[in-house]
Amino acid sequence: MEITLKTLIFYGFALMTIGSAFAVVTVRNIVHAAFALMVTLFGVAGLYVFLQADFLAATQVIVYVGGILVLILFGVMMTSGRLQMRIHIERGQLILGGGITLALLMLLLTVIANTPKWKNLSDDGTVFVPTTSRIGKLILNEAFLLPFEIASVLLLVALIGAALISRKEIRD
Amino acid sequence: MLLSLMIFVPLLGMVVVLLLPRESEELIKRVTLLFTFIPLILAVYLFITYDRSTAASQYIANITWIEKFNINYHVGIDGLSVTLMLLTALLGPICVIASWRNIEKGIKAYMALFLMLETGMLGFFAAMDLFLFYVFFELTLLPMYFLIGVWGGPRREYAAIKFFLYTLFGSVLMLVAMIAVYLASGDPGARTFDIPTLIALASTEGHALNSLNFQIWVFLGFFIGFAVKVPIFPFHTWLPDAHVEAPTAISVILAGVLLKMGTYGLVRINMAMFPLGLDRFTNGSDFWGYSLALLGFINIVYGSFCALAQTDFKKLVAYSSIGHMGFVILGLAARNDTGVSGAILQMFNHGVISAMLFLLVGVLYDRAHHREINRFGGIGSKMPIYTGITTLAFMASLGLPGLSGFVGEALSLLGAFAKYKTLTILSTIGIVVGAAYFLWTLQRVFLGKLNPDYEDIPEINKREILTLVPLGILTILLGVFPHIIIDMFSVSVTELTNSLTEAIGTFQANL
Amino acid sequence: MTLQHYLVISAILFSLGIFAVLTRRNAISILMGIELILNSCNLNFVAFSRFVTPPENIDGQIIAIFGIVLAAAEAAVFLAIILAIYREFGSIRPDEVDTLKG
Amino acid sequence: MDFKNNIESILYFTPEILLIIFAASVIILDLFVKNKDSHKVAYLSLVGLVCTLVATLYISSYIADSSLSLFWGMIRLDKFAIFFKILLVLATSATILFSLRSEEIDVGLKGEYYALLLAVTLGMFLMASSTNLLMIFISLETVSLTSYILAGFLTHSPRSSEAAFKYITYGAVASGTMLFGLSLLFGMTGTGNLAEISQQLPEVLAAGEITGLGLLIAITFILAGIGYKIASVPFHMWSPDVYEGAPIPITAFLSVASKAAGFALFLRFFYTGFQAEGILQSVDWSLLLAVVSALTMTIGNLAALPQQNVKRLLAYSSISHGGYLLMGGVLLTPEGLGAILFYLVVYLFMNLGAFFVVVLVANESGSEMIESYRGLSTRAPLVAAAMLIFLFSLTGIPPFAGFFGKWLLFTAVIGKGMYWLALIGLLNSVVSLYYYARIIKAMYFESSDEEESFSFNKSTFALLSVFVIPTIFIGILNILYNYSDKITLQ
Amino acid sequence: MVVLISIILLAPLTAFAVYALLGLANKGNPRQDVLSTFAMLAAFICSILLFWQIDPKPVPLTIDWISLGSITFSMGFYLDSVTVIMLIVVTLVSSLVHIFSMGYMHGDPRYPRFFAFLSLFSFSMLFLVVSDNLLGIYIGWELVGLCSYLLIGFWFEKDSAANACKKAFLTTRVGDVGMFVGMMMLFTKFKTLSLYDGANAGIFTLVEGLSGTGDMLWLSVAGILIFCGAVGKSAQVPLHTWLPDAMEGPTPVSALIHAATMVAAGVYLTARMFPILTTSSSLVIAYVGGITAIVAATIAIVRFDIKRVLAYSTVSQLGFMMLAIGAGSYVAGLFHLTTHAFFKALLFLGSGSVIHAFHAMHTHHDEEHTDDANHEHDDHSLVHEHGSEIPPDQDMRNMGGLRRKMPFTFITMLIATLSISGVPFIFSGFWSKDKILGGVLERAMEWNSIHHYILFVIALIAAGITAFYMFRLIFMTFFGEPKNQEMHEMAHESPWVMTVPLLVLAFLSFPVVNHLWFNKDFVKPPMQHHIHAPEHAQVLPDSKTHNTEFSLAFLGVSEANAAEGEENGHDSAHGADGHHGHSPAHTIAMILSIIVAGFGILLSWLFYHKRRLSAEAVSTTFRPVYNLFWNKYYFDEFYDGVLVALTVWKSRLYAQFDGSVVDGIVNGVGTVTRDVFAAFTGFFDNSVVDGIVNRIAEVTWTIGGRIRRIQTGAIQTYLFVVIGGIVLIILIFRVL
Repeated sequence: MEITLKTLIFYGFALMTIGSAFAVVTVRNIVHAAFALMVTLFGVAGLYVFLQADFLAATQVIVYVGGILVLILFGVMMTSGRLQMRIHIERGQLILGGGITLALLMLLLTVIANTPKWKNLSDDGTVFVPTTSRIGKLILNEAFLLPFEIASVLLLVALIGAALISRKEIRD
Repeated sequence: MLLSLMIFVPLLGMVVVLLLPRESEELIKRVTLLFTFIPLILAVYLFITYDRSTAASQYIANITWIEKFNINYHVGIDGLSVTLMLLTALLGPICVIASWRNIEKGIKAYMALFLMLETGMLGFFAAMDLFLFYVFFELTLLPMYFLIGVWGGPRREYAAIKFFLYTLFGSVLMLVAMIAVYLASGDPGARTFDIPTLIALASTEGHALNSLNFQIWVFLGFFIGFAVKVPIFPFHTWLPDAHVEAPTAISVILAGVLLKMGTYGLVRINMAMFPLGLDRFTNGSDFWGYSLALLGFINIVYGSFCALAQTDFKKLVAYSSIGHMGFVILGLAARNDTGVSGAILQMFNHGVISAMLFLLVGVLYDRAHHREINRFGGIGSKMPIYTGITTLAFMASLGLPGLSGFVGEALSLLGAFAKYKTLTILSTIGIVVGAAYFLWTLQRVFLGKLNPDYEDIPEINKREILTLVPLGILTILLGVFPHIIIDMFSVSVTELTNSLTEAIGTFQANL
Repeated sequence: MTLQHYLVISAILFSLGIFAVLTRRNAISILMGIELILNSCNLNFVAFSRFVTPPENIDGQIIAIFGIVLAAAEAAVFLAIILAIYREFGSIRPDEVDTLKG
Repeated sequence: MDFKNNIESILYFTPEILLIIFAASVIILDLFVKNKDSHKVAYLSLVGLVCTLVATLYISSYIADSSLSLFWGMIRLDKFAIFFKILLVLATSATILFSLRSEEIDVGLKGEYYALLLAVTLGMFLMASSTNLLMIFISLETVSLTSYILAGFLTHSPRSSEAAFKYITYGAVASGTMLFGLSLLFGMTGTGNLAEISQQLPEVLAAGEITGLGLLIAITFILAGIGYKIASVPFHMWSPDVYEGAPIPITAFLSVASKAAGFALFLRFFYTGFQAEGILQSVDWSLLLAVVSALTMTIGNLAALPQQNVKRLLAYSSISHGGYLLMGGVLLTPEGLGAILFYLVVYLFMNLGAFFVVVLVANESGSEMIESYRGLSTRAPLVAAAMLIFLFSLTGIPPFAGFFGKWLLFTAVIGKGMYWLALIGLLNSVVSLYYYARIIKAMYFESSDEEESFSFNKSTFALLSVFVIPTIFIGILNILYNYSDKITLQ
Repeated sequence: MVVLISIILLAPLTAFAVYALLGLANKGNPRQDVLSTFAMLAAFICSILLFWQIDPKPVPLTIDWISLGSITFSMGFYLDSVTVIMLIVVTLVSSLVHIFSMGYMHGDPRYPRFFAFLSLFSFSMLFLVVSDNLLGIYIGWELVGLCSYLLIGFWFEKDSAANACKKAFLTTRVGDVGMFVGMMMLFTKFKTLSLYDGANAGIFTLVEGLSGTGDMLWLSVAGILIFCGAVGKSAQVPLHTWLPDAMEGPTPVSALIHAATMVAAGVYLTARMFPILTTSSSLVIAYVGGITAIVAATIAIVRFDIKRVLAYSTVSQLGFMMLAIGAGSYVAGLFHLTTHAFFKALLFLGSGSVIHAFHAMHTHHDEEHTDDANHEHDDHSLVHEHGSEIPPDQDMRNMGGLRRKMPFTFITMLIATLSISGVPFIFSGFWSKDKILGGVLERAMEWNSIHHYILFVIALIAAGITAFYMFRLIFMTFFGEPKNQEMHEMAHESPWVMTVPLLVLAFLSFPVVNHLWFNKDFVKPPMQHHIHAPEHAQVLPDSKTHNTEFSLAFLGVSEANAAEGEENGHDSAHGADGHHGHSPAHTIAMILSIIVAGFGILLSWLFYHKRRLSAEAVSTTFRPVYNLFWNKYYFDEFYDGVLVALTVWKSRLYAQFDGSVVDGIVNGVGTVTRDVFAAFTGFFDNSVVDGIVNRIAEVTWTIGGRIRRIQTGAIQTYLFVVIGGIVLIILIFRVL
């Protein structure tokens, strides 16, 4: 595989994603972690673009960065005083967790490397087709109507639930 | 129909009792007595009309129950079951009368549970469907647990849960074996729980059930289930505890009927259904071939010596039960007419005699409020009638000829001797030790100088005599005319032993 | 930029997420770890959609969209619960929320 | 595959739609109810459930023995789904009735509470009928999210909040893991439809395109999500804490409905996706499931032994019952399926019944500890008797239904020669007797310091009898056996 | 015949049943004594009537008792001459004892019960006698044991009585178990327990089939085991220790049960089983009898308790009978049984009369034993004989000179003593004892068997000793000066109800019925017992029997044999019994027995009447021998010791162990069992059986606790389990 700009950018995104994700799980300051997470989310959005998922990339940015991350930051602010910005970790837990995680990762990598079906699939040469309209059709008119509707119920439930649990706090 | 009536009348009685107001205790007792009396009348009717000349089961009712699994409500009686149903029905009213005064709290629940227990026991003996058999087997567990646990002595909770856990442990193994038998009984759709059918299949050449290996394992499964109930060493430790804690009437039922459920199961299932498995443990050719007889021997000797070492009157009687059930096992292990008949007779007789013994212990306990043998002494001069009846019961229990205990014991030993010479001779130690502990108890409790504490101990009263007299009469009657009972089952036993011999013979010929 | 590249990235993200969940003694950090996990899943779906399924089939992408929606909903509820915890226990350290045990 | 399109499917979707409508109506009605003590919303949701039940039954008679694939194969309507729907409606109705009696539920938040219950029922309906990976995940998440909220529903209760926190943390990780597994499965087959997956998997396996290890990882990950719903080892650890912290009706609901829905999912997933020959050979799934099952019941039972809190004890007991249920599924046989379905029905009645007694006792004594059951036999004889029946049924002692259920399960297992598993299961039921007996002991063998008896009204007893009667008669009467036999997965 | 036998059996049984039923209704029967006595007299009369009807070729009257498939146990009666003689003896002695008891037991608080028990005993004994099969015999056998138990323990307030009755029952039961095993052996071989041919062949016929087969050893063992029952019941060495203790019972009981009837049942059984006795089992029986005779006689020399002297005398005499049967003198044994029944009953009743005289109040059982009644350890069986332990009213050292005070008693007892001592010609005892001695000597000469010579010498010595100690008793009791004036003052002749039976029995101590035994037409020729040549007899011939002719013939069973018997058999030289007339052996035996009896009486006279010789001096000179006799050959100590040895490992408990602390045999067993077995059961049941169960429960519980501990409450622990679980599952199943 020759090194093109595209691959360079890909690796850049890849590194950005992994690196920032690594930061998310290692930095001791929660706000820093939140910002690192933002970078990760952007990185993933970038990867979506490489995968020709334009709509998805946009959604990722909007929902995650615009929504979830803000939510997280609010959460940080509401629950952490200055002193609690530091994330507690414990050495034993770290080692054990690292071990298990590594084992898991090795297993996953083994599978990825050894699954013939997933080998040597390159995305070169395919033409980009915008996906938004197809997604719209699929969701609203075809196979994915039901999940869509149920997801709306789910969101409603989440809404009510979050409000309900927060309302407890308000009434206190 | 008659049989079903007999089985479920107590259950109906339970419903009636539950509907009565809690306060009207006398009424509750009377109703219970009535509902335990009806099965007795029916049992007597069965006893009279039962056709002794055939081994086929009689009074059959066979109704489809759970169609999908070919489970039927199939009840019927052969000689063995009718004997034990008679025993159960007899002890029912006696226990109710024995409970008349000394159950202080919750008489309603007590009586209701007792009636439920009776249904379980009667149903168990009549069941001809393996599944039904198991259901009734377990059905006796619940009321017993409460009857010990609620109305028992100081350590009742421990005793009750011990009883329950032991029995449940045994019965789950039995359940596994039972399911295995069911599954092996045929192709899906043709499977059956019907005991006579299964017995026939198990002796059919080439059938899956007629495999030595299979039979050994299911034999063991059932055996452990029943062994806990009998109880056979080393599954016996629940028994002394349960007896010591249980109220008198419940001890009576426990020793009189519940233990027989184990031995009945051994005959009905283990012997009849698994001739090859039985042969493995009773062929007398190697260690395993002696194992069943060995267990019988251990039960006899161990139970007797343990009884000798007891100072608690009730515990002594409880251990004596273990010893006496050993004779049953030994007789069954002989698997010949004499031995098996002796064993079955011993079941019945032990039911009667141990019932007497426990009633007698109860009489004493009600007066003295303890059962320490060494703290009594000389009360024979204060309670002559009681002493007389006790002597009768003791003598019957230690196998005095002329009383019922002897015949069963002697036949068991005679039967067993034909097969296991040494073990049987060693088992006779139990006879001597049996005499020793009973006589020693007699001496310590009744003979010698009167313990001044019991200067005013009242003589046994009419109600108590009423419970004991029928049993005493039976003890003497069956000692003199044992054929009254033996005739009930001798044809069935002959049939059983013949088919056993045949099945084993056929199998070995094909090896 | 083969499928395996994406899969490896995804696997690493997943592992890091798990790592965070296991080791970070902070409820919000755990939430972040969960988000990493969900992201890795979405990435997988999209990658498979791109490489494994036929080009016109974008089921994987749509699954990923739903994944994002669910992640959002979950995050919302999670944070609400974290607030409740904070109010009751004065801490969002998971090891300090341990009155129910045994 | 013969898929119904969206329009055609709507009609068959009526029960779910009714649930949504009533959930919304409940919230709206709640706005207009001034009297906080009024039970109107509860009754409305009950009406909704009844309507749902009627609709379900109607559809059931309509489709008869056929089965339909709705919404382009997203969900499937068959006897199996309908069975679970009925079961779930019953469980939810019972939960609502419990909630009416429970004094835990905050009067101010009734509308939301009942709406959430209806919503979670909807999610469970879908869990029982999903045939698409996406649908599986969404329905699972719907149920999970709602459950988190319900578990944390109690105001002023740190325990409830803690339960919710643990539940959501655990649930999120488990469902995240599951989603990862689903994505791997998707990657291996290129489709989200279970039926297609079950066709594809043997082919790609046979062709060597995927490895057994890959499949194992994917399935194990997915098992994490399902396993956490049915609380099987090693995914069970949330449940004691959550059950203890959550309001009792919710605990009852989670232990029955949530578990049932989990089993619906499990069965459909494994029965439709993993029946093919090739897959069974790649990894010994039966052994895996058998080990999980054995561990689940053993650990559940052993951990229940020392418990003092009845709710927690029942939580562990329900873990072990998950193990028993799983036992029926290990061999993926039709007998096993029938046994599981039968046992679920039995379990529904006996476990809900037991929890109802816990509600009643908690109301009267304000405690969930075993001590508060002392002397119950004299203070409330009927309630104690009912509890007794439930506990014996849970132990599996005839003639109560629990025995028949267990019997079917063991028959299924022994039928395939897994004697060891049956033995473990049976020995476990002996162990379980020990801790159930502790409650019985408290109720019957011990006496309370307080003598005054509990007063319960007639409707309480009526409700109690709704659970007692089936617990006694389901096994004895020859009704359900034939029915559960006809329920098959397609 | 059936009617008569029914009356004989049912009359006493009815008497008992009436008592039992009234007792149950809590109403005593004041006239139980009359009822029982009349029942007994009726039985006696019926026995006499039966005597005239006896069938020369009896056939058992049987019914099927139990039918089990192919096997039938029958019950029935076999009435031949021997049976009838036994019936008469039993009913007669029993009737007399009943009458005697009306005086002796008068005023006892449990007076009716005594008669009821006597009736029950009589029934059991009669049943035993008439049974035609081993099962029936065994039933009667155990029932008489029960009655013996009840009657020995009649004054159960006395600890010594309570101990003695238990000891009696248990000791005999040890023998009974042997008998039962023997029965099992016979049953296993023959599939029947009937002795005589009824509908099916009985054992005595079937046993012929064994002749010459390798089963002879087996048959010997079975015979010896059956004999074990007799050893127990007839108090033969080594199970004789219970009989002296049984004297704790009322004296009429001792007379009836422990002298005349029950103890003789063992002899009767052995005689009945004669056809199955092989040479070697016969020899065992003979030796047991001989040893018993001499051992008991020597012990009797040194007793002071009047009843115990008689008890040991009984043991000794029973030994004679066994010896006779063992030596093949079947009729001699049974003959001695009858004569002994009368004179020994007489002696006991006489002693009862003496005791009664000394203690008219009948309250001795309440008084004398209060002093050292020891509740802590049930220790009584050992020390009865030591000085003060003898009830004063039974201690011969307190007596003397009674012949003037109690003339009837004196004369009747003297007659009995002369009879038992073997004073020639006019006393029955002489004849019967002579038959035994003669029979043994004859056997010895005939076979030239050293064993039988030895046995003859033993028997002869024992006979001499018998004369010695019996006269010692007479001299100490009735002659000389009163030793205890106070008690002597109180003494008086007994009332007529007591003396009349004495007189009747005294009459029977003369040879009035002897001819019955020697009437060949009446008593069938006994066994044509073709016992082997002596060399076989000496070396356990059974091992060689397969090549030795061995045949058995039967009493009145086999027509051929009966016919042979009437012609004096084909082998009359071997005819073992005296009805052949006096052979040289008999003559020698008679002369010798007269000599030893005279010598014994003379010595006794010198020691105890003329005081020419000092018993004290002799006993001092022969201290060890005296001690041996005094301590009854240490049998009780031996039993205690053996059992105690088992407990030596528990020496901490028994640090102060001392031979006399330990109980009699039963209490020994009891103590050992209580301590050892209580410890063992405690250990086993609690530690092993329950222990395993508890251990499992404990482990289960612990695991439960461990699992609980994993449930830390920290959510991340749970997550570790989840992820770790996933990894583990994958790894494990990848390895698999």
